[in-house]
Amino acid sequence: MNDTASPASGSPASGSPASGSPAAASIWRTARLVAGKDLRIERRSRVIVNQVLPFASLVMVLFAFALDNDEVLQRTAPGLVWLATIFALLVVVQRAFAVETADGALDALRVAGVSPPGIFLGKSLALAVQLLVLELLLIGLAVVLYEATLTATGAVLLVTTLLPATTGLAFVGTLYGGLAAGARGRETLLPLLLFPVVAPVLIGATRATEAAFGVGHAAIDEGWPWVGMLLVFAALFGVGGTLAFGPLIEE
Amino acid sequence: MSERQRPGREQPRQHEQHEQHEQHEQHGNEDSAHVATTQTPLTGPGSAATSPVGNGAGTGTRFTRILGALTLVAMGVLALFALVISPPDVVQGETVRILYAHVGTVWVAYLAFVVTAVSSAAYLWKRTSSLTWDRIAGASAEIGVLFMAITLLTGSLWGRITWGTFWVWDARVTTTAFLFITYIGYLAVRGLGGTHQQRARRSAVVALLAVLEIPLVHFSVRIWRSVHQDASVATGNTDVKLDDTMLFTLLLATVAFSMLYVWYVLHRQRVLHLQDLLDDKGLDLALAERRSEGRPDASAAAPTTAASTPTATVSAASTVPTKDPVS
Amino acid sequence: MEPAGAPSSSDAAGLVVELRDAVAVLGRFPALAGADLHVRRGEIVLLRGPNGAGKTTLLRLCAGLVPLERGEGTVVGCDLRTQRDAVRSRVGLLGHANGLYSDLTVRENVEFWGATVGASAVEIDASLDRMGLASRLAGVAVGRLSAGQKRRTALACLVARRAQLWLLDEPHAGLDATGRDELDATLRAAVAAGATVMVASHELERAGGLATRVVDVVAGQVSPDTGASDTTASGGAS
Amino acid sequence: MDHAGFIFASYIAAFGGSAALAWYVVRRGRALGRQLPDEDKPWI
Repeated sequence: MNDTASPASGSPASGSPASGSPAAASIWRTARLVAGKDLRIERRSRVIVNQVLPFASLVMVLFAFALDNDEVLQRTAPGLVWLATIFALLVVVQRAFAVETADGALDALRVAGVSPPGIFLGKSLALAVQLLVLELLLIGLAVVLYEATLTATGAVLLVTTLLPATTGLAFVGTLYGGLAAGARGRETLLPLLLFPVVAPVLIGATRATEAAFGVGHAAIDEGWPWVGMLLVFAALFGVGGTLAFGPLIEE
Repeated sequence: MSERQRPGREQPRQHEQHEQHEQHEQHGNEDSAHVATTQTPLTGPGSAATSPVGNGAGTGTRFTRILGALTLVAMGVLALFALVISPPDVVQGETVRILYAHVGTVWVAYLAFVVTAVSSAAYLWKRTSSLTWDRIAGASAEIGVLFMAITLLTGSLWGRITWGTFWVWDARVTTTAFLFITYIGYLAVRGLGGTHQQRARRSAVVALLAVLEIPLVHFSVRIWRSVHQDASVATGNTDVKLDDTMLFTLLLATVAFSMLYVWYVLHRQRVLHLQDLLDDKGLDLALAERRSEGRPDASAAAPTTAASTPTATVSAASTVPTKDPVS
Repeated sequence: MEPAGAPSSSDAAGLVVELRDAVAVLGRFPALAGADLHVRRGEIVLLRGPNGAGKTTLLRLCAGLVPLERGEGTVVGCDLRTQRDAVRSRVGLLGHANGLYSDLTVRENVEFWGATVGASAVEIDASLDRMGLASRLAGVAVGRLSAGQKRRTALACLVARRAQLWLLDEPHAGLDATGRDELDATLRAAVAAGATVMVASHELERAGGLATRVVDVVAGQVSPDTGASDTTASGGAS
Repeated sequence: MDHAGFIFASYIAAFGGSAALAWYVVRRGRALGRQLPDEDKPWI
């Protein structure tokens, strides 16, 4: 009895908790908390591992059925990797917000005064980690199924491409996923909003990956400008999303 | 805006208004159009009977009527010049005529999206300022989407003749297509429901995010094409030697479509204003109904009593939140 | 906004909730049609009313989740129109939904919600203990719990939130006798520590014994019942 | 005239689309305007 009385008594006197001030430190604390929570949920439920990874792999196999030509597959391997990533992104984003809306947790987060920028960055971070795993698997599959080849310098370029591309995808995924989360017809609205926005990432990451795989006589050097563009994309939507997420999930 | 405070004055009349309003909500715009055709707008006797105060005036003013007439004239003259008077191009022949419609609409489409972005920013800048900015943004996006569709259609028809293909992966063409899809998404977000302020805030943010997106799309498509093939396909054999008549026609097309744009936005944002106002009045009626639920006579035997009460058209039992189409 | 300065001014009047002709809309349905309500510090107010009367919306309005369409409202000293963020961080809401992550354990859920307000490990333990979750259930995933156990977990999260105003929507639903006793004790302890409670419930016998005041919510409006135990309420405020 | 079909299709789309939109907005404005008194129309 006395144990609980003391925390309860602490609050009315202490006034607004740390979440009241939008200080950067508080936002980062929230982001880490939310990201840790999301990753822990994934570790427990294994929805991404058990369902989304097989789905994305299946897409890669289906591409092979559709194109039905080893040379074409090798030539288009980078694009197919990123196309499969973007299809999977849709599923992962929907999962990320289904977790929040299933039992009213998004409302609870809002009542808890958790800062929207913190939620945005946290969910983006968790999403990015999951996407990164997915992309590595898909690249492995491209090497195995599509005979994509990877040199050491190509691998450096590839890893450098993955980071900003994944971050950018995670930012826009979280942003529009949050917007669609509370809406009617969210399943159909999300791709309509999301796919036009991720087009630059598809283009940029595919070109950079082509350079890394050395397909179509692309030189490694041709990849680096695209990495720059991906960085710009990630930075713009990182900042834009941090500012916009609050108004978008507000009801 | 003051419309939030305004309703409540005309309680007795709202009953009928609400019913009409409900009809709109259920049957959509076609139905309201039916109503409109049955009577003349300005002096309709039926409207006077329905609403003693309103004379049924629409969204036109002297200015928009003059502008509308001028637009009609300009369009007529444009058709004459574009299809008859202006000469065929030396290189392209008659095909150049398509370009007048194409350039006129693409100019307006891009103008519309700039206006949408600016009005959205204006709405967000002073939050308390006005829903008018939101309505202008919405009206502008609507006509922008239509003109973008016309642009893409005329452009691909022209391309089929000139380049032998309906579509080229040129940066401008691709950006235009993305803009088109993005603003279809914007209009979908506008239709998500909620209060007027919610709609305005959400759609304004989405419009500003589109401003982030479009340059990135344009930039990435441009370097994509420049790396992998000649960008010249879009500009190679399209040299147009414009004589004075052709230049005038081009200018005329731009002016005529811009006039149409201004006329449309003026009308449409007034329509949206009326729609919002009717929603608010619907809320007044719903409030009155809701309050009447609580009166002793109504609460005793809710369904039957409420139905016979003049102000309550919907029975208390049916007004649970889930019944509402928007909730 | 001045979240720091605002509450003290309302503390002078002792008013935690102050609604004047408040209208809140769900879609286009006015769930609250002009509610007037004054709640003083230290009260436990029971909201009573039939289904669809607006109790839930009233609680969500006070939590800053539903916007105030018309009228005026102040909660824990913060304006419901302009300071909703400040309101939210000071109230705790237990709605129909529990707001739990079903893949996480009971302890992890309470830790997460506690951490959003910076609660310490000791406070988390105390919250779990308070709702009888400290021992066997703490390590069980919420998805495996019964409805009543989930409700307990949600209450423990609320305890960890250390709110100034507790808003509870049918908190007794699904709880067994022990759970209800623990809930009542928790609420009394919270009030003793300076919090205020608003409870919406159909279980009048149970909640009525707990409440210092009963308020009827009918057709989106509030009619205060001055009978029941108004003296207790004013005593709690002074 | 070469490609007359394409040219006319372009102008039918441009003028027809514009006219349809204009027609729609005027009718909608009249239908809604009938339900509201003139004080609610600040442009009058």
